[in-house]
Amino acid sequence: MSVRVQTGPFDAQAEADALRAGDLEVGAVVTFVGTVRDLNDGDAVATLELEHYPGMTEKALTTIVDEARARFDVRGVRVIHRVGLLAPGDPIVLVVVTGRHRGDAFDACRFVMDYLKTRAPFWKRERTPEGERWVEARAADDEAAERWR
Amino acid sequence: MSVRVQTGPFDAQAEADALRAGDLEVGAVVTFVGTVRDLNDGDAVATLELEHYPGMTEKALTTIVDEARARFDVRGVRVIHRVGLLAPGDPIVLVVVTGRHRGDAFDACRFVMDYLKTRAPFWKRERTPEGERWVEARAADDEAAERWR
Amino acid sequence: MMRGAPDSQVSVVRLVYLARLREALGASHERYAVDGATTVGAIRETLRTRGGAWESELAPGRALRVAVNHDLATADTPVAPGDEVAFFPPVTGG
Amino acid sequence: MMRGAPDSQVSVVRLVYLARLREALGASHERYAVDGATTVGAIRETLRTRGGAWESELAPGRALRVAVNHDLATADTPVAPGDEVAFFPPVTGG
Repeated sequence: MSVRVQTGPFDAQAEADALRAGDLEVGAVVTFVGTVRDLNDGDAVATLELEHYPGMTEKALTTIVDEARARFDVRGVRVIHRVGLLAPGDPIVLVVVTGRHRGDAFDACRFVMDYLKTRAPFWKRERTPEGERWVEARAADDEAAERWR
Repeated sequence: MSVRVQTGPFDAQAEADALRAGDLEVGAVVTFVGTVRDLNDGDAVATLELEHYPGMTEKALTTIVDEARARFDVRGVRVIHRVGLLAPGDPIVLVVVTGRHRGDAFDACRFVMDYLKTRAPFWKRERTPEGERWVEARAADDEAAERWR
Repeated sequence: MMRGAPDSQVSVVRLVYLARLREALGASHERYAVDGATTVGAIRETLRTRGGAWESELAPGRALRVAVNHDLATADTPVAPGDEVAFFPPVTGG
Repeated sequence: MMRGAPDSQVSVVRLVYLARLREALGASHERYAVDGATTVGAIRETLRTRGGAWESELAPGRALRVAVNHDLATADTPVAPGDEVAFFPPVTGG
Protein backbone atom coordinates (compact mmCIF):
# COMPACT_ATOMS: atom_id res chain seq x y z
CA MET A 1 0.00 0.00 0.00
CA SER A 2 1.78 3.10 -1.21
CA VAL A 3 -0.47 5.83 0.26
CA ARG A 4 -2.08 6.18 3.66
CA VAL A 5 -4.08 8.81 5.57
CA GLN A 6 -4.09 8.49 9.35
CA THR A 7 -4.55 10.46 12.55
CA GLY A 8 -1.68 8.86 14.46
CA PRO A 9 2.04 9.40 14.02
CA PHE A 10 4.15 7.45 11.54
CA ASP A 11 7.52 5.75 11.90
CA ALA A 12 9.59 7.19 9.05
CA GLN A 13 12.44 4.76 9.56
CA ALA A 14 10.18 1.70 9.58
CA GLU A 15 8.45 2.90 6.42
CA ALA A 16 11.74 3.52 4.62
CA ASP A 17 13.07 0.14 5.75
CA ALA A 18 9.91 -1.63 4.58
CA LEU A 19 10.02 0.12 1.22
CA ARG A 20 13.56 -1.00 0.43
CA ALA A 21 13.38 -4.38 2.15
CA GLY A 22 14.79 -7.10 -0.06
CA ASP A 23 15.37 -4.76 -2.99
CA LEU A 24 19.12 -4.86 -3.54
CA GLU A 25 18.87 -2.71 -6.64
CA VAL A 26 18.19 0.28 -4.38
CA GLY A 27 21.12 2.65 -4.08
CA ALA A 28 19.28 5.76 -2.88
CA VAL A 29 16.59 6.36 -0.28
CA VAL A 30 15.19 9.89 -0.10
CA THR A 31 12.85 10.73 2.75
CA PHE A 32 10.87 13.90 3.26
CA VAL A 33 9.10 14.71 6.52
CA GLY A 34 7.00 17.84 6.81
CA THR A 35 6.56 19.17 10.34
CA VAL A 36 4.34 21.77 12.02
CA ARG A 37 6.19 25.07 12.50
CA ASP A 38 5.44 27.16 15.57
CA LEU A 39 5.16 30.31 13.50
CA ASN A 40 3.15 31.05 10.36
CA ASP A 41 2.81 34.46 8.74
CA GLY A 42 4.34 35.97 11.87
CA ASP A 43 1.87 34.50 14.35
CA ALA A 44 2.51 31.85 16.96
CA VAL A 45 0.71 28.61 16.19
CA ALA A 46 -0.69 26.72 19.16
CA THR A 47 -2.36 23.87 17.32
CA LEU A 48 -3.13 22.88 13.77
CA GLU A 49 -6.15 20.94 12.60
CA LEU A 50 -5.94 19.10 9.32
CA GLU A 51 -9.15 18.47 7.43
CA HIS A 52 -9.35 16.36 4.30
CA TYR A 53 -11.86 15.10 1.76
CA PRO A 54 -12.37 11.43 2.58
CA GLY A 55 -12.82 9.42 -0.57
CA MET A 56 -10.83 11.79 -2.73
CA THR A 57 -7.70 11.96 -0.57
CA GLU A 58 -6.31 8.49 -1.19
CA LYS A 59 -7.27 8.64 -4.85
CA ALA A 60 -5.45 11.96 -5.26
CA LEU A 61 -2.34 10.69 -3.50
CA THR A 62 -2.36 7.49 -5.56
CA THR A 63 -2.61 9.52 -8.76
CA ILE A 64 0.39 11.60 -7.69
CA VAL A 65 2.42 8.50 -6.81
CA ASP A 66 1.54 6.86 -10.14
CA GLU A 67 2.59 10.00 -11.97
CA ALA A 68 5.92 10.03 -10.10
CA ARG A 69 6.54 6.39 -10.98
CA ALA A 70 5.78 7.10 -14.65
CA ARG A 71 8.07 10.13 -14.80
CA PHE A 72 11.08 8.93 -12.84
CA ASP A 73 13.21 5.80 -12.65
CA VAL A 74 12.35 4.83 -9.09
CA ARG A 75 11.84 1.52 -7.28
CA GLY A 76 9.31 2.44 -4.57
CA VAL A 77 7.22 5.40 -3.44
CA ARG A 78 5.30 5.71 -0.18
CA VAL A 79 3.22 8.63 1.11
CA ILE A 80 1.61 9.00 4.53
CA HIS A 81 -0.37 12.11 5.46
CA ARG A 82 -1.81 12.77 8.88
CA VAL A 83 -5.16 14.44 9.57
CA GLY A 84 -6.75 15.75 12.77
CA LEU A 85 -5.20 17.79 15.55
CA LEU A 86 -1.46 18.46 15.52
CA ALA A 87 0.95 20.61 17.53
CA PRO A 88 4.16 22.46 16.59
CA GLY A 89 6.96 19.96 15.99
CA ASP A 90 4.59 17.18 15.00
CA PRO A 91 5.28 15.41 11.71
CA ILE A 92 2.46 15.95 9.17
CA VAL A 93 3.53 14.16 6.04
CA LEU A 94 6.03 11.51 4.99
CA VAL A 95 7.26 10.78 1.48
CA VAL A 96 9.82 8.02 0.94
CA VAL A 97 11.28 7.18 -2.44
CA THR A 98 13.76 4.42 -3.25
CA GLY A 99 15.68 4.31 -6.49
CA ARG A 100 18.76 2.92 -8.13
CA HIS A 101 20.40 6.34 -8.31
CA ARG A 102 19.93 9.49 -6.29
CA GLY A 103 18.95 11.88 -9.09
CA ASP A 104 15.60 10.32 -9.88
CA ALA A 105 14.92 9.52 -6.23
CA PHE A 106 15.39 13.20 -5.26
CA ASP A 107 13.32 14.38 -8.21
CA ALA A 108 10.48 11.96 -7.51
CA CYS A 109 10.32 12.83 -3.80
CA ARG A 110 10.23 16.54 -4.54
CA PHE A 111 7.69 16.05 -7.32
CA VAL A 112 5.35 14.17 -4.98
CA MET A 113 5.56 16.94 -2.39
CA ASP A 114 5.05 19.72 -4.96
CA TYR A 115 2.01 18.00 -6.42
CA LEU A 116 0.63 17.02 -3.02
CA LYS A 117 0.86 20.66 -1.93
CA THR A 118 -1.35 21.77 -4.81
CA ARG A 119 -3.52 18.74 -5.64
CA ALA A 120 -4.22 16.65 -2.56
CA PRO A 121 -7.37 17.72 -0.68
CA PHE A 122 -6.00 18.72 2.73
CA TRP A 123 -6.66 21.99 4.52
CA LYS A 124 -4.98 23.40 7.60
CA ARG A 125 -6.78 25.37 10.26
CA GLU A 126 -4.54 27.13 12.79
CA ARG A 127 -5.28 28.21 16.32
CA THR A 128 -3.23 31.32 17.19
CA PRO A 129 -3.45 33.92 19.98
CA GLU A 130 -5.57 35.94 17.53
CA GLY A 131 -8.05 33.10 17.11
CA GLU A 132 -8.63 30.37 14.55
CA ARG A 133 -8.03 30.77 10.85
CA TRP A 134 -7.73 28.70 7.71
CA VAL A 135 -4.21 28.66 6.34
CA GLU A 136 -3.94 30.45 2.99
CA ALA A 137 -2.40 28.67 0.02
CA ARG A 138 1.10 29.89 -0.84
CA ALA A 139 1.95 31.20 -4.30
CA ALA A 140 5.35 29.53 -3.90
CA ASP A 141 3.62 26.14 -3.87
CA ASP A 142 1.85 26.85 -7.15
CA GLU A 143 5.15 27.92 -8.67
CA ALA A 144 6.90 24.79 -7.41
CA ALA A 145 4.26 22.57 -9.02
CA GLU A 146 4.40 24.55 -12.26
CA ARG A 147 8.09 23.75 -12.65
CA TRP A 148 7.22 20.09 -13.38
CA ARG A 149 4.97 20.86 -16.36
CA MET B 1 29.00 17.79 15.35
CA SER B 2 27.73 18.00 11.80
CA VAL B 3 30.02 15.47 10.09
CA ARG B 4 31.17 12.03 11.13
CA VAL B 5 33.14 9.14 9.61
CA GLN B 6 32.62 5.75 11.19
CA THR B 7 32.82 2.02 10.51
CA GLY B 8 29.57 1.07 12.25
CA PRO B 9 26.01 1.62 11.06
CA PHE B 10 24.09 4.83 11.75
CA ASP B 11 20.55 5.40 12.99
CA ALA B 12 19.04 7.75 10.41
CA GLN B 13 15.92 8.40 12.46
CA ALA B 14 17.86 9.24 15.61
CA GLU B 15 20.13 11.60 13.67
CA ALA B 16 17.17 13.37 12.04
CA ASP B 17 15.39 13.64 15.38
CA ALA B 18 18.50 15.04 17.06
CA LEU B 19 19.01 17.58 14.29
CA ARG B 20 15.53 19.04 14.56
CA ALA B 21 15.15 18.59 18.32
CA GLY B 22 13.80 21.76 19.90
CA ASP B 23 13.86 23.72 16.65
CA LEU B 24 10.23 24.61 16.05
CA GLU B 25 11.10 26.73 13.02
CA VAL B 26 11.74 23.51 11.11
CA GLY B 27 9.03 22.66 8.60
CA ALA B 28 10.99 20.28 6.37
CA VAL B 29 13.34 17.39 7.05
CA VAL B 30 15.03 15.84 4.02
CA THR B 31 17.03 12.66 4.54
CA PHE B 32 19.21 10.88 2.03
CA VAL B 33 20.59 7.40 2.61
CA GLY B 34 22.90 5.83 0.08
CA THR B 35 23.01 2.03 0.10
CA VAL B 36 25.22 -0.65 -1.44
CA ARG B 37 23.65 -2.08 -4.60
CA ASP B 38 24.17 -5.75 -5.42
CA LEU B 39 25.06 -4.94 -9.01
CA ASN B 40 27.54 -2.47 -10.50
CA ASP B 41 28.42 -2.19 -14.18
CA GLY B 42 26.65 -5.50 -14.74
CA ASP B 43 28.59 -7.52 -12.17
CA ALA B 44 27.34 -8.95 -8.90
CA VAL B 45 28.91 -7.27 -5.90
CA ALA B 46 29.69 -9.50 -2.93
CA THR B 47 31.32 -6.93 -0.66
CA LEU B 48 32.48 -3.35 -0.85
CA GLU B 49 35.42 -1.86 0.98
CA LEU B 50 35.48 1.86 1.56
CA GLU B 51 38.86 3.54 1.96
CA HIS B 52 39.25 7.18 2.89
CA TYR B 53 41.98 9.77 3.56
CA PRO B 54 41.98 10.26 7.32
CA GLY B 55 42.64 13.86 8.19
CA MET B 56 41.21 15.22 4.97
CA THR B 57 37.87 13.44 5.11
CA GLU B 58 36.24 15.34 7.93
CA LYS B 59 37.69 18.61 6.70
CA ALA B 60 36.28 18.01 3.21
CA LEU B 61 32.85 17.09 4.55
CA THR B 62 32.83 20.13 6.84
CA THR B 63 33.72 22.38 3.90
CA ILE B 64 30.81 20.92 1.91
CA VAL B 65 28.38 21.39 4.80
CA ASP B 66 29.56 24.97 5.33
CA GLU B 67 29.07 25.68 1.65
CA ALA B 68 25.54 24.23 1.77
CA ARG B 69 24.69 26.39 4.78
CA ALA B 70 26.01 29.48 2.98
CA ARG B 71 24.07 28.78 -0.20
CA PHE B 72 20.72 27.66 1.16
CA ASP B 73 18.29 28.78 3.84
CA VAL B 74 18.57 25.74 6.08
CA ARG B 75 18.51 25.15 9.83
CA GLY B 76 20.72 22.08 10.25
CA VAL B 77 22.90 19.79 8.17
CA ARG B 78 24.38 16.47 9.25
CA VAL B 79 26.54 14.04 7.27
CA ILE B 80 27.70 10.57 8.28
CA HIS B 81 29.82 8.43 5.99
CA ARG B 82 30.85 4.88 6.71
CA VAL B 83 34.22 3.33 5.88
CA GLY B 84 35.46 -0.25 5.96
CA LEU B 85 33.77 -3.42 4.79
CA LEU B 86 30.13 -3.27 3.63
CA ALA B 87 27.70 -5.69 1.97
CA PRO B 88 24.84 -5.17 -0.52
CA GLY B 89 21.91 -3.45 1.21
CA ASP B 90 24.13 -1.78 3.81
CA PRO B 91 23.73 1.98 4.24
CA ILE B 92 26.91 3.87 3.29
CA VAL B 93 26.10 7.54 3.73
CA LEU B 94 23.52 9.67 5.50
CA VAL B 95 22.72 13.31 4.81
CA VAL B 96 20.01 15.03 6.85
CA VAL B 97 18.94 18.62 6.28
CA THR B 98 16.35 20.57 8.24
CA GLY B 99 14.88 23.81 6.97
CA ARG B 100 11.95 26.11 7.29
CA HIS B 101 10.68 25.24 3.83
CA ARG B 102 11.18 22.19 1.64
CA GLY B 103 12.74 23.86 -1.39
CA ASP B 104 16.00 24.84 0.24
CA ALA B 105 16.09 21.65 2.32
CA PHE B 106 15.86 19.50 -0.82
CA ASP B 107 18.42 21.63 -2.64
CA ALA B 108 20.90 21.56 0.23
CA CYS B 109 20.62 17.79 0.69
CA ARG B 110 21.17 17.17 -3.00
CA PHE B 111 24.01 19.69 -3.13
CA VAL B 112 25.81 17.95 -0.26
CA MET B 113 25.52 14.58 -2.00
CA ASP B 114 26.63 15.94 -5.38
CA TYR B 115 29.67 17.62 -3.85
CA LEU B 116 30.46 14.68 -1.60
CA LYS B 117 30.46 12.40 -4.65
CA THR B 118 33.12 14.50 -6.35
CA ARG B 119 35.09 16.14 -3.52
CA ALA B 120 35.14 13.94 -0.43
CA PRO B 121 38.11 11.53 -0.34
CA PHE B 122 36.41 8.13 -0.30
CA TRP B 123 37.13 5.25 -2.65
CA LYS B 124 35.19 2.04 -3.15
CA ARG B 125 36.78 -1.31 -3.84
CA GLU B 126 34.41 -4.07 -4.94
CA ARG B 127 34.74 -7.81 -4.65
CA THR B 128 32.92 -9.51 -7.53
CA PRO B 129 33.00 -13.06 -8.97
CA GLU B 130 35.62 -11.69 -11.40
CA GLY B 131 37.86 -10.52 -8.56
CA GLU B 132 38.51 -7.24 -6.78
CA ARG B 133 38.47 -3.88 -8.49
CA TRP B 134 38.41 -0.20 -7.67
CA VAL B 135 35.12 1.44 -8.58
CA GLU B 136 35.49 3.94 -11.41
CA ALA B 137 34.20 7.49 -10.97
CA ARG B 138 30.99 8.16 -12.90
CA ALA B 139 30.75 11.00 -15.40
CA ALA B 140 27.17 11.54 -14.20
CA ASP B 141 28.53 12.53 -10.79
CA ASP B 142 30.80 15.17 -12.31
CA GLU B 143 27.86 16.52 -14.28
CA ALA B 144 25.64 16.60 -11.19
CA ALA B 145 28.24 18.64 -9.30
CA GLU B 146 28.75 20.97 -12.25
CA ARG B 147 25.09 21.96 -12.16
CA TRP B 148 25.68 23.85 -8.89
CA ARG B 149 28.38 26.13 -10.31
CA MET C 1 -34.76 21.58 -6.77
CA MET C 2 -36.41 18.18 -6.88
CA ARG C 3 -35.40 16.76 -3.53
CA GLY C 4 -37.12 13.44 -2.93
CA ALA C 5 -38.82 13.25 -6.34
CA PRO C 6 -39.26 9.71 -7.73
CA ASP C 7 -36.57 10.27 -10.37
CA SER C 8 -34.11 11.79 -7.91
CA GLN C 9 -31.83 8.76 -8.11
CA VAL C 10 -30.88 9.59 -11.67
CA SER C 11 -31.43 13.33 -12.02
CA VAL C 12 -29.47 14.67 -9.06
CA VAL C 13 -25.81 15.16 -8.28
CA ARG C 14 -24.25 15.39 -4.86
CA LEU C 15 -22.54 18.70 -4.11
CA VAL C 16 -19.86 18.79 -1.39
CA TYR C 17 -18.38 21.90 0.26
CA LEU C 18 -15.13 21.66 2.19
CA ALA C 19 -12.95 23.57 4.66
CA ARG C 20 -13.34 27.36 4.61
CA LEU C 21 -15.99 27.12 1.90
CA ARG C 22 -18.14 24.79 4.03
CA GLU C 23 -18.03 27.34 6.86
CA ALA C 24 -18.70 30.33 4.64
CA LEU C 25 -21.65 28.66 2.92
CA GLY C 26 -22.98 27.02 6.08
CA ALA C 27 -23.39 23.70 4.29
CA SER C 28 -21.27 20.57 3.93
CA HIS C 29 -23.26 18.90 1.16
CA GLU C 30 -26.55 18.88 -0.68
CA ARG C 31 -28.51 17.01 -3.35
CA TYR C 32 -28.72 19.14 -6.43
CA ALA C 33 -31.06 18.56 -9.36
CA VAL C 34 -29.64 18.60 -12.86
CA ASP C 35 -31.47 18.53 -16.15
CA GLY C 36 -29.39 15.80 -17.77
CA ALA C 37 -25.73 16.49 -18.48
CA THR C 38 -24.22 19.82 -17.43
CA THR C 39 -20.77 21.22 -16.51
CA VAL C 40 -18.90 22.35 -13.42
CA GLY C 41 -19.01 25.93 -14.65
CA ALA C 42 -22.77 25.88 -15.21
CA ILE C 43 -23.41 24.55 -11.69
CA ARG C 44 -21.12 27.19 -10.17
CA GLU C 45 -22.98 29.94 -12.04
CA THR C 46 -26.38 28.69 -10.87
CA LEU C 47 -25.20 28.41 -7.26
CA ARG C 48 -23.99 32.02 -7.41
CA THR C 49 -27.52 33.23 -8.15
CA ARG C 50 -28.50 32.16 -4.61
CA GLY C 51 -26.92 35.44 -3.50
CA GLY C 52 -25.21 36.26 -0.19
CA ALA C 53 -22.19 34.08 0.63
CA TRP C 54 -22.92 31.94 -2.43
CA GLU C 55 -22.51 34.93 -4.70
CA SER C 56 -19.30 36.16 -3.09
CA GLU C 57 -17.62 32.82 -2.42
CA LEU C 58 -18.28 31.46 -5.92
CA ALA C 59 -17.55 34.70 -7.75
CA PRO C 60 -15.36 34.29 -10.85
CA GLY C 61 -12.37 35.99 -9.24
CA ARG C 62 -12.31 33.70 -6.18
CA ALA C 63 -9.67 30.98 -6.13
CA LEU C 64 -11.68 27.80 -6.01
CA ARG C 65 -10.94 24.17 -6.79
CA VAL C 66 -13.51 21.66 -7.98
CA ALA C 67 -13.38 17.86 -8.09
CA VAL C 68 -15.81 15.64 -10.00
CA ASN C 69 -15.97 12.11 -8.64
CA HIS C 70 -12.76 12.79 -6.68
CA ASP C 71 -10.74 13.96 -9.67
CA LEU C 72 -9.67 17.59 -10.02
CA ALA C 73 -11.86 19.30 -12.61
CA THR C 74 -12.15 22.53 -14.57
CA ALA C 75 -15.15 24.69 -15.51
CA ASP C 76 -15.56 22.66 -18.72
CA THR C 77 -15.63 19.27 -16.99
CA PRO C 78 -18.97 17.54 -17.72
CA VAL C 79 -21.22 16.55 -14.84
CA ALA C 80 -23.85 13.81 -15.18
CA PRO C 81 -26.60 12.66 -12.80
CA GLY C 82 -25.15 10.58 -9.97
CA ASP C 83 -21.83 12.45 -9.94
CA GLU C 84 -20.26 13.95 -6.84
CA VAL C 85 -19.04 17.52 -7.33
CA ALA C 86 -16.89 19.04 -4.58
CA PHE C 87 -16.06 22.73 -4.19
CA PHE C 88 -13.12 23.73 -2.00
CA PRO C 89 -10.43 26.38 -1.50
CA PRO C 90 -6.87 25.86 -2.76
CA VAL C 91 -5.39 23.01 -0.74
CA THR C 92 -2.91 23.61 2.09
CA GLY C 93 -1.74 20.17 3.20
CA GLY C 94 1.77 18.78 3.37
CA MET D 1 66.45 13.64 -2.03
CA MET D 2 67.67 14.74 1.38
CA ARG D 3 66.06 12.18 3.64
CA GLY D 4 67.19 12.69 7.20
CA ALA D 5 69.34 15.73 6.47
CA PRO D 6 69.59 18.24 9.34
CA ASP D 7 67.37 20.76 7.53
CA SER D 8 64.77 18.16 6.53
CA GLN D 9 62.21 19.56 8.93
CA VAL D 10 61.85 22.66 6.79
CA SER D 11 62.85 21.55 3.30
CA VAL D 12 60.67 18.48 2.79
CA VAL D 13 57.01 17.88 2.07
CA ARG D 14 55.05 14.74 2.81
CA LEU D 15 53.61 13.02 -0.26
CA VAL D 16 50.64 10.69 0.18
CA TYR D 17 49.26 8.19 -2.36
CA LEU D 18 45.77 6.78 -1.94
CA ALA D 19 43.49 4.00 -3.19
CA ARG D 20 44.26 2.67 -6.67
CA LEU D 21 47.21 5.04 -6.99
CA ARG D 22 48.80 3.67 -3.80
CA GLU D 23 48.58 0.16 -5.23
CA ALA D 24 49.84 1.12 -8.67
CA LEU D 25 52.82 3.05 -7.29
CA GLY D 26 53.53 0.56 -4.52
CA ALA D 27 53.86 3.37 -1.96
CA SER D 28 51.50 4.99 0.53
CA HIS D 29 53.65 7.99 1.43
CA GLU D 30 57.16 9.41 1.31
CA ARG D 31 59.22 12.37 2.42
CA TYR D 32 60.06 14.49 -0.58
CA ALA D 33 62.70 17.22 -0.70
CA VAL D 34 61.77 20.58 -2.12
CA ASP D 35 64.01 23.51 -2.93
CA GLY D 36 61.92 26.20 -1.21
CA ALA D 37 58.46 26.94 -2.62
CA THR D 38 57.17 24.90 -5.56
CA THR D 39 53.81 23.85 -7.05
CA VAL D 40 51.66 20.74 -7.30
CA GLY D 41 52.30 20.61 -11.04
CA ALA D 42 56.08 20.81 -10.64
CA ILE D 43 56.10 17.95 -8.13
CA ARG D 44 53.92 15.80 -10.40
CA GLU D 45 56.28 16.41 -13.31
CA THR D 46 59.33 15.46 -11.28
CA LEU D 47 57.66 12.28 -9.99
CA ARG D 48 56.86 11.26 -13.57
CA THR D 49 60.55 11.22 -14.42
CA ARG D 50 60.93 8.23 -12.11
CA GLY D 51 59.54 6.16 -15.01
CA GLY D 52 57.49 2.96 -14.91
CA ALA D 53 54.21 3.21 -13.02
CA TRP D 54 55.11 6.77 -11.98
CA GLU D 55 55.33 7.87 -15.55
CA SER D 56 52.07 6.21 -16.62
CA GLU D 57 49.98 6.93 -13.53
CA LEU D 58 50.96 10.60 -13.33
CA ALA D 59 50.82 11.24 -17.09
CA PRO D 60 49.04 14.47 -18.05
CA GLY D 61 46.05 12.65 -19.51
CA ARG D 62 45.32 10.59 -16.38
CA ALA D 63 42.45 11.75 -14.19
CA LEU D 64 44.11 12.57 -10.90
CA ARG D 65 43.12 14.63 -7.89
CA VAL D 66 45.54 16.40 -5.59
CA ALA D 67 45.06 17.86 -2.13
CA VAL D 68 47.49 20.19 -0.36
CA ASN D 69 47.12 20.17 3.41
CA HIS D 70 43.76 18.39 3.00
CA ASP D 71 42.28 20.94 0.60
CA LEU D 72 41.65 20.07 -3.05
CA ALA D 73 44.32 21.70 -5.20
CA THR D 74 45.20 22.36 -8.83
CA ALA D 75 48.49 22.20 -10.73
CA ASP D 76 49.12 25.86 -9.87
CA THR D 77 48.63 25.44 -6.14
CA PRO D 78 51.83 26.45 -4.28
CA VAL D 79 53.56 23.90 -2.07
CA ALA D 80 55.89 24.95 0.73
CA PRO D 81 58.18 22.91 2.99
CA GLY D 82 56.16 21.15 5.67
CA ASP D 83 53.06 20.75 3.49
CA GLU D 84 51.26 17.46 2.91
CA VAL D 85 50.49 16.75 -0.75
CA ALA D 86 48.15 13.85 -1.53
CA PHE D 87 47.66 12.27 -4.95
CA PHE D 88 44.58 10.13 -5.56
CA PRO D 89 42.11 8.97 -8.23
CA PRO D 90 38.71 10.65 -8.67
CA VAL D 91 36.69 9.90 -5.54
CA THR D 92 33.92 7.30 -5.50
CA GLY D 93 32.24 7.57 -2.10
CA GLY D 94 28.62 8.21 -1.24
